[in-house]
Amino acid sequence: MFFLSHIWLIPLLPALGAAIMFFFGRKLQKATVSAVCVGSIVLAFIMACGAVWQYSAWSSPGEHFHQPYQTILYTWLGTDTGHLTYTTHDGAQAPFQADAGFLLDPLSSIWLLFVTGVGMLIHIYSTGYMAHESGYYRFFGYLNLFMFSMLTLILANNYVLMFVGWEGVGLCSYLLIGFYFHRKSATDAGNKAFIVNRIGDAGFLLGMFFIAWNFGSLRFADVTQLAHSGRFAIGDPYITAATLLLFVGACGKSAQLPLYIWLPDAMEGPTPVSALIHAATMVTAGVYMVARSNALFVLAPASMKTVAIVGALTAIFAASIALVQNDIKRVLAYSTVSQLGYMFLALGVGAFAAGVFHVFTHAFFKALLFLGAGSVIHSMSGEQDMRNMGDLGHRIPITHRTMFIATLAIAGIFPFAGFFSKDAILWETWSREGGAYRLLWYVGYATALMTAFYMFRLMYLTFHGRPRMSHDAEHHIHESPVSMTAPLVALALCAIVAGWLGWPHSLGGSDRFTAFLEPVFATEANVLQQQGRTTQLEAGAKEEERNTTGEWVLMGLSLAAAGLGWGMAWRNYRHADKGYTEPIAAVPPVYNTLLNKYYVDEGYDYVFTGRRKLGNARLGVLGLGEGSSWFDVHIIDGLVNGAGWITRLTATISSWWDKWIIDGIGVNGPAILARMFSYPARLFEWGLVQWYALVMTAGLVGFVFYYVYH
Amino acid sequence: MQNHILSIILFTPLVGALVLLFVPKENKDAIRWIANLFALGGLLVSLPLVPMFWSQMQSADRFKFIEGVPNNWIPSIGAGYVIGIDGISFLLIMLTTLLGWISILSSWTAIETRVKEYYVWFLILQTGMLGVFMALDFFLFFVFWEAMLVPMYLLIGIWGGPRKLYAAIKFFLYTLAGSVLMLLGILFLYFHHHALTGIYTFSLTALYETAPKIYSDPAYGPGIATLLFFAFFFAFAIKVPMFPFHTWLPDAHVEAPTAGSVILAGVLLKMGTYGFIRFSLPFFPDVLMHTKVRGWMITLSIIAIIYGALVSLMQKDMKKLVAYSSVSHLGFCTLGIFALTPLGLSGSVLQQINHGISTGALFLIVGILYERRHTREIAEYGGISNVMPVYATITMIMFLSSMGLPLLNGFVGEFTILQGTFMENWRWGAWAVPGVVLAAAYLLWLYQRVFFGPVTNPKNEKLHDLTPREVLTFVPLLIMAFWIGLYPKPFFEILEQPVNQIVQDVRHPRSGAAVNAALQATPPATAAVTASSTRGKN
Amino acid sequence: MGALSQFNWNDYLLALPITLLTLFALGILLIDLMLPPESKWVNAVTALIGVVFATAGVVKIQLWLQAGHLPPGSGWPGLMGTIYMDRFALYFFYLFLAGTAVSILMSMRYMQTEHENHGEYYTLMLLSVVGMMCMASGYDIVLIFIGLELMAISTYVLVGFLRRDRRSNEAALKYLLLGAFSSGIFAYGLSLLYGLTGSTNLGEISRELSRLLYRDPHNAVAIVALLTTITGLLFKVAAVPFHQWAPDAYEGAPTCITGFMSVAVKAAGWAMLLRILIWGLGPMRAVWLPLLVFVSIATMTGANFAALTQTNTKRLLAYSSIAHVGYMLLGLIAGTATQLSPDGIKGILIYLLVYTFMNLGAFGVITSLRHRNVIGDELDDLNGLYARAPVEAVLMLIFLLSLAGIPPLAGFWGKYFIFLSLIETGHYALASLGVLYSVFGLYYYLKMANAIFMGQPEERGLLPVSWTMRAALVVTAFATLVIGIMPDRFIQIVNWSLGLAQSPAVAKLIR
Amino acid sequence: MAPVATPFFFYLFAAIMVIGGVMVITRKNPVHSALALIVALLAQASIYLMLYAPFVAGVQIILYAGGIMVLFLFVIMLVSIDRSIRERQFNSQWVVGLIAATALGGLLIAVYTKGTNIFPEHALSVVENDNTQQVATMLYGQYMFPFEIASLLLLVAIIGAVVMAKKRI
Amino acid sequence: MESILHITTLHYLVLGAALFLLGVIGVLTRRNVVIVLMSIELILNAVNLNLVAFSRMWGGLHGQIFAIFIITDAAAEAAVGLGILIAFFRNKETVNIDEVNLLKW
Repeated sequence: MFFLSHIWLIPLLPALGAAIMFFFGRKLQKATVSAVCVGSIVLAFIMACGAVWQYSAWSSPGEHFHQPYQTILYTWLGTDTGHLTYTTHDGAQAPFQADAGFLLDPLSSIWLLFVTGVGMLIHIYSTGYMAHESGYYRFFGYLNLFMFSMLTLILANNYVLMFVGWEGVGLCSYLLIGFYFHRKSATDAGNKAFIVNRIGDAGFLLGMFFIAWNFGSLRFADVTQLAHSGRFAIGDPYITAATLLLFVGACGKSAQLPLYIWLPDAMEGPTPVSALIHAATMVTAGVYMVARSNALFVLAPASMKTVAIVGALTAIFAASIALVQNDIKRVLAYSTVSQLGYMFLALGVGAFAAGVFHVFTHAFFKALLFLGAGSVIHSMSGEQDMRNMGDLGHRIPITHRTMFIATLAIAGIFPFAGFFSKDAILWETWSREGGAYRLLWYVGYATALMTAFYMFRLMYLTFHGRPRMSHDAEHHIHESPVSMTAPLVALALCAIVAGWLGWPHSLGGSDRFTAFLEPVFATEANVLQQQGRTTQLEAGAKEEERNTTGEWVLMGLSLAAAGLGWGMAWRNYRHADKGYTEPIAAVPPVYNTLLNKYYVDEGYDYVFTGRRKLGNARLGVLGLGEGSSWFDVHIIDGLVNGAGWITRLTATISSWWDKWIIDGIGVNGPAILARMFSYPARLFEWGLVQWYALVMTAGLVGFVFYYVYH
Repeated sequence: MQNHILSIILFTPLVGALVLLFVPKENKDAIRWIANLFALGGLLVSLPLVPMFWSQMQSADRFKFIEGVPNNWIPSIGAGYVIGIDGISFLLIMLTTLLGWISILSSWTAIETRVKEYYVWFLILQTGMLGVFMALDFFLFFVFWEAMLVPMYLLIGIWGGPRKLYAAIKFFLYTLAGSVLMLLGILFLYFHHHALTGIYTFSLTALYETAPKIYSDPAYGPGIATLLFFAFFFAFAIKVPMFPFHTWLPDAHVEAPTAGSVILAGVLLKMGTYGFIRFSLPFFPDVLMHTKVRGWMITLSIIAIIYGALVSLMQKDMKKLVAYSSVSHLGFCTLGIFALTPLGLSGSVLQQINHGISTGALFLIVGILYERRHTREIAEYGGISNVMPVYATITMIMFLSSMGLPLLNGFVGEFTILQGTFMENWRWGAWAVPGVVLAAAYLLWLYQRVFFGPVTNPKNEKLHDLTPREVLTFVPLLIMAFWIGLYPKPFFEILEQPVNQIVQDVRHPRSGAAVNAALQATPPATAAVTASSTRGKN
Repeated sequence: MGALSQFNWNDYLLALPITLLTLFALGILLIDLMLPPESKWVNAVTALIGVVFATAGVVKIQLWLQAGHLPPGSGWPGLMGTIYMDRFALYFFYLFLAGTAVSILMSMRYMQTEHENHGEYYTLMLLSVVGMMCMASGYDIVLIFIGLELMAISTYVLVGFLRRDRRSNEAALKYLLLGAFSSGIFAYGLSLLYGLTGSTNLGEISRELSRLLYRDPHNAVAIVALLTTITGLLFKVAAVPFHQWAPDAYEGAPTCITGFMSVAVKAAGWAMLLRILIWGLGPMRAVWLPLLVFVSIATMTGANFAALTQTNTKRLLAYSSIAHVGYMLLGLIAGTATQLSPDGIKGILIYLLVYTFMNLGAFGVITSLRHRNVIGDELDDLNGLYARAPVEAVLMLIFLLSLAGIPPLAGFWGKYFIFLSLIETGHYALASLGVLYSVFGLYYYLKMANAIFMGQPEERGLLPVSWTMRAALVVTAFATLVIGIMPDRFIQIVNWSLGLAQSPAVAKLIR
Repeated sequence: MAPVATPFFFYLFAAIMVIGGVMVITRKNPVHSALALIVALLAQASIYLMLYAPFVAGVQIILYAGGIMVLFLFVIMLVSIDRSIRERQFNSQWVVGLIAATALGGLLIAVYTKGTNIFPEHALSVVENDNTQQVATMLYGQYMFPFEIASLLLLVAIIGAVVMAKKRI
Repeated sequence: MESILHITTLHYLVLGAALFLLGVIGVLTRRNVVIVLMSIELILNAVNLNLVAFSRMWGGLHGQIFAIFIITDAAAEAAVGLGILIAFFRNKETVNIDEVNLLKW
């Protein structure tokens, strides 16, 4: 059981790599850097495979049937004695504890495998892609740090440790997006990513607190067990709040509406980063977290609905933007957002397994697409605009072919990976009871159509049609080195076969993927059942209700959509030359809106960040900051000093006064106060002795008068 | 040694100051060496305290290593040289000795004029701060509290920036204004104690017994108790500083020399929070538990968190930015305190330590740049990470620590505070959370403007990276940041007992009957006095 | 006690310090005639010896009193009832002598620089101490009045001692005119008191007054008598609105005399004020207590505000000393508000003790700034003092902080007891006001500290400071620190002087 | 044994005193003022006599009218008064001063006249003929100490006057 | 009529008050220092009048003794005051009191 009991080594290996880079990286050869960093990931991958393998043996029928494997290194937050307590919702005292503990179960196994696997491939790819960049060690250090964070996120046995990974991946995303820190756009994008993620993280934090408040623990095992115990009613407001807040976190991390804005900008980072972080792994953390909390979500139908609706809207929203984008990576970015929407749609309708399945297949084909795009960019010497590409197919054949496979997969063409996962989602949505869910299905369906269209548009614009690049660039076009193409091929293979794991029952398969995840996911039905509100029988009946025919019809429909999209793209872009026309451009308002991404960024800049001014007024956070600092300097300081209002008042009355205040020492309150009161007090003493005597006499008269006639 | 460890820690810096007095002031290097030696010595003598405290941690005594007996200093008024520590003060003392050493080390090249004086005042300041954290006699506490203002005032005033006079005076006046009111409060408690027991004493443990009774005392009642609470509140709130008493802070920070800022942010601000924990909470439990009072405290804390962060966002001066960020961070600390839960309280203490480490480091960071370029305008910089990569890396880590990234120290404190507060009232926790987001915003934006991009200003091209001495100043801070981030358990264990005790005091103050019973149990001589003078005035 | 018309040998003893001082004063006059100009310092030394002898005389009286086992709080009516020698008086004797000794030390170099180093200076100083002693120990309003005048007239001359200096002239003239005017009013009040009671003895006056007030609680003439008397008293301690002479006189006088006035003369004024108000006019407490509340608030307010923007250090310290009077008046209010709490009076006595040292120290430093053509009393003259005289600068910082009441310096204890008594007697508002004004005070003290430590000196080179001045400064600084850090002994002394029995609780603690 | 026509003489001397006082404070020439003061003081001495205080009256005449006023006259001669005679005699605050002083005097008089019975009205029979002896007994008896101090006071006055007035000491 | 013709202590008191009033007026309004000093003498004389009258009223001699002391004091004050005035006059060539305003504020 070496691998299983040393499961904590999996995140630690990349951490070690990162630490080595941090301390010694600058002095190391590139080869050493590659060896250390790639090596650590390879080791981690091997460890991961071993661990999953041992886990499946460990949890097979018998003693630990369907149990997660946990190992706790030490108590991270809080004390062992547990005397540091807090009061939970029901008034009990719960110990404040968070372990540095790791957990392996089917859900984390899946993530573990594809994260280490894809990560490994991308590391290898990067050795080629980044070969000529300065800061090579830095890049790999960050990548390893990212792997550490991501693996911590996946393997954590409690929410707090998960949050560590959660924030860690955000940080690495920030660092990697801003890798080219000379470019302001890159650092801007990095900041945006981090801050938007932080907003989500804030939600996550609060969600965590709600959970702790309700359950008295933040361990997944405890929470799940308590949630299943029936102590909490379905629709419990605090659990709804908790899940909604968790979902806010997921929105941030997984780029859902309205927090998706950072992801397209994140393409400023090097392409392998986009592939690893912003396509395959990090962005799916939100999905992971929601799936991980499924026991809670099931208790909160309102949250489920929210997740589903947000997911569907994101899917179609991002897809529509992707229709007209010209930057190859941006198209892929929006496509990622859209696909993530799909995943949330699945989660929201309760099809957790389908959602996870889509994450799994998506990881391969989307990573492949990005890496392919990277290869294209690499061959084009950095050109990313598809309007300047064309006819690359035969010049970089491996890239072309692998990317084509990925496109087929994402478009949902049978029997590529995407077909199975997407179909599962659509089917689950359709078969979900309640009219509104049908609406979501329509949205999903439309998205599928768009997906096929924009992906094939990308393919045709890039690899077919007339070459539109400059001669100089054309001259340099070359296929990428083996270190880059090999991962492409490997991923292409996965993009084909990954879906077969979940070959549906309706097509005569056994859907082993869902079966594998079965023990992790609760459904509303079995919650109800556990709470004793429905009988075993009813639950069984619902299970049996699979309408095989209906499923076939839907499959046909979605295939038709994919075909339609492909066809439209083929018709429009097959022969694209310079100055080709976009079909949507026929309706300029729509086209412009889409091209400018619904002006959302601008809106944010105006309203929320305050980066742009509306007239003279800065709005949003920066405006608030500006206002606050004005307030601080002028009002609070003034008020506290006791003379702020005097300053203000007199400054407006007379500019002379203003000048005097600003020029003199009088900017500050005390001095003004001093002058206001001190001079009269001193003028009282104007040097004439008889005046002094008069004051004395007057004082005496006053006293006598007061005391005698009072 | 065991019995006098605290005194040794307390007076080592003072001895250093005295020794320095006899070094000719022209011999600057000798002065620097001696000062550093004593600062390091101060740290070293405090290190044995760690195992010693650890071994005594589980003892039931509230305060450990008590030295001196009550009233041994000025018997005629009942003031004594009594010092002792519990977990909270232990941590703050260790922080003080560490930061003291670092600040003095960091001043090696920064201070060129009047070197001798500088170190003398600094070492005196060090003793003053340690005294505040050790005193178990209210009077002794007050003396240290005030005495420590003077060296700080001079440090700002002599070695500070262009508006140093203004800043120094403002600092001094604000703090003094708060503390004199506290003095009145102390005197009231003193008489109240006398009225109940017939004994005039400033002993903290004695006042713990009687002060909470003011609230339910028919002769005084809640009104007076609240008034007293506010007398203390102003002193501590100004020191912390809580919104809206914070305006001295940016000025003082900006004008102070680097080491001064480090100490100011790292230790001096903690005196306010420490005061709340040590005095306000056990003295006025009923007042604090009053919804309105607590509501105000919490509101002010939350405003400080958000407001401080917002103001930071728009600062053009790096040091000012860091200063305002302190307001925000200290908002978390006070929030944790007034949540009045063990969790909030221990988080608050931890966060105070964290703030000392992170913000201390941030001021060092700004100071290093200032020393090279003599400006702190953010606009003057850009692309620094090109020329100073090591510096940029350390800065990044410290920024991350400051914004509360997990596995670094800041997160542990903030998380604990937030959870503690949330469990008390989820709305409070919810309001405080945006501060976390804003912290990321202002720090990252600062980082971007200073470190990223190409080097646009030709003056920045020739900057040299950190010297080994400068790196050395950061090493302990980095180690602490990672230690607390990765393995905070020892800290929680140290805090466990005192925070539970305090919360116990606040939430379940001993009933009047219990106190009376305790008084009855005292020797007959005291009892007789009690009988004769209790309620003498009524 | 009544008037003891018998004159016995004890009375010689009681007059011993006064006699000694007079003898030395006259001796200086004679010696001065024989001294060549370059050895005028002998005058000062003689004066110092005189002070030492007088101190010995006071010690002798103290020992005699202790041997007589008088009950605490009571004294020995001597010299046919005109004086009342109790611990209170002895305390003030020591205070006057200490202040005088330090002032003499401070004067030596200064008067030389001014070319006015005459024996008369020291004669007048010693004679004014005689007057002070009469004020502190006098129990007959005639003696008190004559003592007051003796002190006052000596001081007028001392203030004007720099005859060639216009400011000194002017200060003396103003001080004299106002002093004489206030003495007139004071004497008028005393005459009314005599008219009301038929006696000049304070004890008799007190007894008759209470009888009178018992019959007629709102006796208008008594009120007028009280108010006119109190005008004179408040004038001497410089309380608003009778304070205006102080800044002018302080500024114009030779700096060492300013110091002398601000401590010894002021202490004498306080001794007289306490003596008359508490021992003599005690029955009228209901009238003067609210008056004092008003006066103390006005004093603190006026003085603190006026000092804020002051640029002349002597004047600034003058205002500050007025402000301190305000605090001390608070102590009087608290100390007499109820019969139970003597802490306020205790506060005043401690205040005067520490004030003697810290204020003299501060004036000493300013005195030492006078050299060649520099008067040295402007704030700018303090600029960069640290560079020119580091020891003096640090000592000045100690004095200033002590004046501001920062613990653990002596000045804190004065304020401490006063606020203590205010809290004890429930004057919370007054206490808050007082402490806030003390923060105010810090502002102008810091202005001086700023100049000293952060200003740039106009002149280079070290400031010449004579060893006598050094000695004076060291003594005062030492006292300031010692009283600050180890106040217990001094608190005991004050308790002793007030004849306070150790309260059982405190006694238990000491044991 | 009350003196004859006491009211008449009282009012006469009182009038002389008051008129003299008024002249003191109104005359331009200080010499005139001094002379007026002497007249007032002499009138006051007479009143002392009426009050059976012959010794005080004597002192008043000898010391005051004889000594102090001569001193005044000397000084008036010493300092040049020509300029001050030609200038304004009253300062700029004289109206306020007058009002304040009058208010004070008015208050005093009002207080005295309202409370006539405040003072015990027992005109004791004093042995008039040995007034001087009695004064001497008290002065050298009960008031011996103040008397000694008064001598110091005069000493101080001498020293002070010498120090101040002499050009070189 | 009775109250006017029957001379009581009150009459002396009122006379004293009048004298006092005149003295105060002189102090407060006259510019010439010499006259101001004389006004102070008036005030002291008012006191003396009171004292002697009270002395008569009480039948004791304390008041008279006090009056003698005050006369002594008046003499001393006058001597020193005039001395200071002379010193002042030497420096400033004036005896006008409102020109004595070097020290202020």
